[in-house]
Amino acid sequence: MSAPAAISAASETGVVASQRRPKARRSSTGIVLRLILTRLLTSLIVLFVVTFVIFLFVHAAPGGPELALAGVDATPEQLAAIRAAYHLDDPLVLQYFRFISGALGGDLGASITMREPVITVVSRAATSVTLPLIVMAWMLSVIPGVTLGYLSARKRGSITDRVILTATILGATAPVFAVGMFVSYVFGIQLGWLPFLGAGDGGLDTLRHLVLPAVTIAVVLLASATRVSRVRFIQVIEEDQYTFARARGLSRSYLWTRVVLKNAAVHLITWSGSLVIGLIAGLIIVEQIYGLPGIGTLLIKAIGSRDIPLIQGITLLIAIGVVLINLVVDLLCIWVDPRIRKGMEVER
Amino acid sequence: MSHPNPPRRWARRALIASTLVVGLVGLSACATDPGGAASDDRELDLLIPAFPASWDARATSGFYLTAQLLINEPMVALAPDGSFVPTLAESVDQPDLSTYVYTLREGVTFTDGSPLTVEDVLYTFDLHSAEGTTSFMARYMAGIESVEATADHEITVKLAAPDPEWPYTIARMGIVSAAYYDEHPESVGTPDVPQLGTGPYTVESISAGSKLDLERNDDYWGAKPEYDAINFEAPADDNARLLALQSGEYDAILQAPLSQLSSLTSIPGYNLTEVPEVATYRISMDVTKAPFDDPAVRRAIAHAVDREAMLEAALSGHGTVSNGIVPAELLIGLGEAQPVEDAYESFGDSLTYDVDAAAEELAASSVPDGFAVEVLVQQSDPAQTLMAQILAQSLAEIGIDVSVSQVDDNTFLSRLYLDKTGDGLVVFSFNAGSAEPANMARSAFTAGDFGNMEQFTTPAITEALQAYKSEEDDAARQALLLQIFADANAEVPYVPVFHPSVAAVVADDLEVKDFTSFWWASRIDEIIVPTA
Amino acid sequence: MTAPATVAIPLRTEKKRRLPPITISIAFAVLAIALVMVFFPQIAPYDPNFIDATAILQGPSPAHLLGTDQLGRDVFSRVIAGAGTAVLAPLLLATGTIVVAVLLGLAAGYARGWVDGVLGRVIDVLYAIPALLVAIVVVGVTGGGFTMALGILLIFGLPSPFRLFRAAGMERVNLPYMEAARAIGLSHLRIIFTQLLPTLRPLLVSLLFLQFTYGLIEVSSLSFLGLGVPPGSADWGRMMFENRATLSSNVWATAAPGLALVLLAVSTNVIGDWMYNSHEMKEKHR
Amino acid sequence: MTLIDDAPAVLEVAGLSVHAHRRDSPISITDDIDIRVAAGEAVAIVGESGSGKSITARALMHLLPKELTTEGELNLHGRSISGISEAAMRKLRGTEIALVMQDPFTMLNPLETCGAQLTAVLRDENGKTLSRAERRSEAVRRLAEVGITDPAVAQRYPFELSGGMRQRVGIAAAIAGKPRILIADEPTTALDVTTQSEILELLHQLRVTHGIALVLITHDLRVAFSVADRVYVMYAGEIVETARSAMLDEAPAHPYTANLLLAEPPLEHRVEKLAEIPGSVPAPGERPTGCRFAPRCTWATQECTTAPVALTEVDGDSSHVARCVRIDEIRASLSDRVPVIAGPRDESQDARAQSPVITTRDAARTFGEKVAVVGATIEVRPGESVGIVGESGSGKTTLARMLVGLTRPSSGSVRVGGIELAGSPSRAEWETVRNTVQMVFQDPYSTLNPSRSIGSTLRDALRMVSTSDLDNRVGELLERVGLPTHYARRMPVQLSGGERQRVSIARGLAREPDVLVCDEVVSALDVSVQARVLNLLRDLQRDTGLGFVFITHDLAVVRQMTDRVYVMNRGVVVEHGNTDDVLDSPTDAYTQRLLASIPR
Repeated sequence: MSAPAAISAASETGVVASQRRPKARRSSTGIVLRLILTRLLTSLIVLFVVTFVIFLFVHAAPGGPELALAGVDATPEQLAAIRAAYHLDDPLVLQYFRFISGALGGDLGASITMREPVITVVSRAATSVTLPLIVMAWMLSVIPGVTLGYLSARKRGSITDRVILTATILGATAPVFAVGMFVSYVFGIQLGWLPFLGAGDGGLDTLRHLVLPAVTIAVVLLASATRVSRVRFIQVIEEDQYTFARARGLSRSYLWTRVVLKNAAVHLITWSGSLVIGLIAGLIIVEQIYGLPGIGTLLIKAIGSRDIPLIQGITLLIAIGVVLINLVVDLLCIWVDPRIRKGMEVER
Repeated sequence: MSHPNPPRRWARRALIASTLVVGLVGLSACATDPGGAASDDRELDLLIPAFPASWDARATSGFYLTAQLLINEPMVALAPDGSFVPTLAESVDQPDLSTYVYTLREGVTFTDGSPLTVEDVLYTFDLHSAEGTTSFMARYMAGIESVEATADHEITVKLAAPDPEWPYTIARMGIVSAAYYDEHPESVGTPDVPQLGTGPYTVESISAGSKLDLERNDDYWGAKPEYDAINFEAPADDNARLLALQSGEYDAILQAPLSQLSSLTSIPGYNLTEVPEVATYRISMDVTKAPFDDPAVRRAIAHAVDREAMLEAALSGHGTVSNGIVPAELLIGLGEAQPVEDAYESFGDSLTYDVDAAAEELAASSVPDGFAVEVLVQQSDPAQTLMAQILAQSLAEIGIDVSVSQVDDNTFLSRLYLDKTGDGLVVFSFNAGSAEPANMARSAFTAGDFGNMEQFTTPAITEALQAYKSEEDDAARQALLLQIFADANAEVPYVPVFHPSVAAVVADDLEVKDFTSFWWASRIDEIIVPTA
Repeated sequence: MTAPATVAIPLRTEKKRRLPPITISIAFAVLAIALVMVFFPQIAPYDPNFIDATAILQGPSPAHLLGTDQLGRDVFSRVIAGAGTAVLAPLLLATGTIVVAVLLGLAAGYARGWVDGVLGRVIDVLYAIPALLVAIVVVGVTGGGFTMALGILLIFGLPSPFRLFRAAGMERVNLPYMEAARAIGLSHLRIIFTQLLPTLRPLLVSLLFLQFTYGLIEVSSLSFLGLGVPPGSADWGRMMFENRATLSSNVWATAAPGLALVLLAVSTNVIGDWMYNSHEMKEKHR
Repeated sequence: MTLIDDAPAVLEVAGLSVHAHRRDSPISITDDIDIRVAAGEAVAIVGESGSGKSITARALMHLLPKELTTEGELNLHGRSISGISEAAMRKLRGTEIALVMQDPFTMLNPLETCGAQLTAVLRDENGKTLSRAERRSEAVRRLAEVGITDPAVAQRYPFELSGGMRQRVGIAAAIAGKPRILIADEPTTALDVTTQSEILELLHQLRVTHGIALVLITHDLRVAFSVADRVYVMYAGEIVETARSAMLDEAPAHPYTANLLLAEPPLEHRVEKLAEIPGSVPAPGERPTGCRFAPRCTWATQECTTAPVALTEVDGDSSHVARCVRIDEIRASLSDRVPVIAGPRDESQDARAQSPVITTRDAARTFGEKVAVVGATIEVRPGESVGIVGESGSGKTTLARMLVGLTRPSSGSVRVGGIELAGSPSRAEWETVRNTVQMVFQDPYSTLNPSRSIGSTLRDALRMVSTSDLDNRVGELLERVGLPTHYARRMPVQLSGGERQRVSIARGLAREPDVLVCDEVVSALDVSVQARVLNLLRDLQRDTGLGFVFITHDLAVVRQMTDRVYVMNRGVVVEHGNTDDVLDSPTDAYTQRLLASIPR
């Protein structure tokens, strides 16, 4: 073993904390604010790029919303009139400017085919299906996943651990559509335990309809949650601080909550954030398999009918969702880890 | 046949079709059900192939009308047996071939209590025919010269020329409330602003694009509707619809996917009703595009199409192989059977599956060494894809290299209909919007029409189509149509493959009356009724 | 600060996430079978694309081990043929992603400065958008084919391997052996290729397997949505998509490709995981 | 055992063995360890890497990983604790027996304040947790006990504190439960010399004020002697010698102990040659059957290798035991521990006269807002050995890196071989710089590319001079640093730390530079290995006239290796001059403090 990393790093650059110029010491609120501002600024650029790229692709694609609106019986004159009515023949830059200036004012326009504001359509799909589905899947995976990770980490090397490990590799690798078909076939069709189609009639019935889709997503997430938490738990257990805490006679609950869980938290929070983001594509597939009228299905429909405002709106809202999740993750990490508050780089 | 989205938009005119109902092939499943009479709280839960993006009157056509027309009644309705029944109009008068006078029924109210007036009817006409309208029906309304209120309760429609299809158009036009549309500009038909009509049913709720629940309109002017409520649902695809029926929560599946009929009928407690559909799957060749501008190439391809195999693979045999692009029965309905049968038999000569003959024709063509071609098919209709793959295998034998591209409907329409950027070979399904025999023919041979994928027409054909419009004698009409098909057949611009069936699978305690290809244009509560 | 003591036997446990050896053996066996299918597709009893209208949707039988699909094609032969795209497309994707990620990542990690800044921001943008989402939207809208799908997955799959290699580059750039190479006077390019890359070899190999797994899942997910590969292709995802309507007639037409897919994905993941861990273990015990 | 025998033992270990289980067959890591600690006594367990001292420390606390099993009798305060349950042991940890670990940077939970960690184990008389106010005042009081008078520290997070402060907080946390024994596992190894002496003083104070017995685990005999009453010397998993500190220092009875003492470079005077111990410590499972030190022992004979050797009393003194069969025969020669003392340094006058190879003028370097080197002016002449000495953070490494062009000065001038590095040297000028000065790095484990063989690493360097006859030249280079030529085919993992460091020196020599900059080249090596590397460097200087810049924190190394020395503190050169002058009569306060801190 070489000299401890911290020391060699310090001697490498020949710097110790005491040599910082006093005036350079920033307040932690300042650092947090700066972090959030930078993050939001980058996010704005991200949103700008995303919407523009999608915008270009949709416009370059064959067909247009006018075909979906008027169908094959439409005359060329009729189609031209519709295009004009929706300003589809304006220069692209102008169209994009119109979209972005509307979006900045909170107005995403109206869906061409559905004749409703994009916000209304999307929020209906989100609140009735997609968000409950995400929350349900998240709860079905993260909580049991971390518990399994705990069991596995505590009994590492044991039979239990190996069984859990092997099972999680299977779960974390199986494509979501394969899992979806399996789950719906076995528990929906063959066993008939739960509904496997549509979103039901709202309320409890909808929740019942969301169980199998949520389980499908959770199978994948649970496996991943177990693996990630197990690895991180073991890392912390192998750290000196764990041994030192043990050597002081601290109780098992203290060791797990204040040492292991707390030190794993930043990692787990970051991970579960990226998990939700990675879940978006899986959501589309699951909504398709279970015939759920959520955002994914809406997006597929919008693509089919070239409903430009709706496609733009959905991708923008998804991107905003991603940005918000990242922001929440950052804030949670700042809250948990004082080192980030003080502007230090911390491995997540 | 099944293509959920977009539904039969390329629908055309009609005539009656009781002759068309070849028979109820309904599996006479165990008749143990005592079949209690319909009680008051009977609900009907239906699975239909697709939903429109919005229930605005302009955005609904084809299957969607099955629900739309229960809410917004037309002035004259098409009864399941094919006859026309005055509904919002008390009577219809036709002073000449191109003039119709409708007298509105008095005392009819919308479900919000407001009375139906001529203003509402005029508004509805305007909705569909105003310049730049997004209405699917715009083309059918294009022949209107004027629409006027000629009395308090009288509307007079003048057409520029006689149109045999007009009654069908009127039967598909549900009357909307002008005041309601004014009050909610551009948002009628959405979940928050559901449709308002005078019909036997009214909207209870629309949920997020895949469910529509209707409840009985207790103030309906006519006979008390059969069901307490009718609920429509449109699962994402054929597979989902099959699964849904298996769940047992539904009473019927309409326009059932044919490749799954065996699975559907194996579900206990359901019966199948299957009738021929007025629709045709055909392989069309764009005669303006090389190498399909060479008749020898077209003949070669015609001989290379294994139509039996296609019917078997694509629809599990639920249909009939046909030599014409219009079902023979439709023409027979106009008069004698014999001339039609003879003509159709002669059409078959160029359509025999004979790979050697195909190879010979190709060898003598402008491309004796074969060529490569891309075939576009619609993702929404798996049958087209299956047919295209069989076509590819057959054509490979004579040296034509076919690649199949599956595209969404929007791309399909835009590339083949608007931009004409296809390679010229298309597997294509084409449906009649009404039982008018000339409906499909006119579309197939009119330049610029979506139905004319081949871009094929001749002056003689155009002339014959024109003559048909003012011809009132059915036998003469039959002769005109047969002449058109014979002219076309000689040039082989297309290969008619088969006419599919149309099927409904319905629960034991219900029965299906007068099920036809056009079930969606009539009141569904009159087609599916409780077992007596 | 004098010599800290080394403990010959590590106090830390090494059973980090060791999988049972049997699992790893099975994984290698599955991979071997898949490779045999790729390189010797002639072992299939039938032409996987031969349409036989007389044998539509048959169940398993001695003639057709896994039955036939709705065009009468032999499912077993199609599963074998499907190994081709199932192995090659993700392999192409994984290799492409890694090559680009290595080049950009090392450039950013080694050079730092504005190169790092620009690349970092671009990668941040890519990271904010799930790859599969973009592929679904863009391929769905434009009707673009397999190549476009692979291209999008490659570009949007860059962020995590890029960050990995950037971190690896940054971590190593100030290590004494890298500095020694600079002090000796080796050129930057030479340092990257002779000093930096060889140390990444174990990482590259294991990452190839892991990226392969992700690629396989992504590509087949697109196929399952009917995007990417042309209709009728003997592609596992596509077969599941096309045959699930006939689940009640021949369940194997859907289940067999699904099973093959899951087996291959799990196997490559297990192998990649195993390689990554044994590499990590070596690092610790150097 | 004399005086201490009378005091009751707080800790008694008998026959403690630790085994690892690999592929069924157990491998012993430590064997038959007997340790006795009386109340209030301080004992030290001393050994090099691989001796098993840390394993022993953890075995005492029942803190070994599951893969390692223990045997033997452990008595805490007369009560057997061998094989007791984890729950029972937990009650004893912290209250009876406590542990302080080596690395203050990883020992504390980074996410909890120091105060919270200090008071985590505290309970009131009813076993209830303390109130917030109680915890706060307790924390402040406990911090004061370990010499931290600033109450604000309780609210700080560990990363906001210096290493020494963290170690104090760690000690405070360890003794919060008022244990009777404190095991300190290399508590000062990661710290600077000045801080080290403060921590050692603190441990001594705690013994006095709290009556805590101390078990100090260390590799450094000097540290052990300065703190402990008695010392256990461990080698290859067993105790080879035990004696009172003074006795061990004056009259070691085991060849290993004697060699260890001789290998340590003396601070006070220069020696001709440091004593080397050939070979390396055998790994567990590869230990010889007889005396484990025999293969490396110059006194070993046939009888040493036949059977395991038992501990025997030395000179009938029950407090002094050693594990050597030839004690009586070799005792005399062991005590003969004074090697040749060098005479007055033969100052090479001609070197003084020559113009310097390296010159810096007010060379400064900042990293962002941090100032590493405020401004250093040094000179290195041909064939001269110059030391740059300082603690961590003194800027010595940054200065060294500036000398070889790895770091550019922010301001000031650095001239190497006549080339100004502060400007932008051309390609050819860089070649000149690199032919003039080369560098050897600190960490033997990362100094060689793990994925490339020794041969290819050296070829890379040699190729920069000429591409001909590379293989032979690699062989020559290896021979120059005392390694066999077949090492060219080996990978770095197959080499020991000392061997790697020698390859690293060979690489530095490849371009035949005038000056070799050695950055802490021996600080990570065990004493016996360190001696060999230092001897090699001295030979190189003598034989080839190679100049050196020695970057080190170790004044003893400076004494042995350098002609002149620069002392750096906080980025500034505070004192410079002839090595003997500076070390014998330092003028700067910092240099004086540095010298005073060294345990003797």
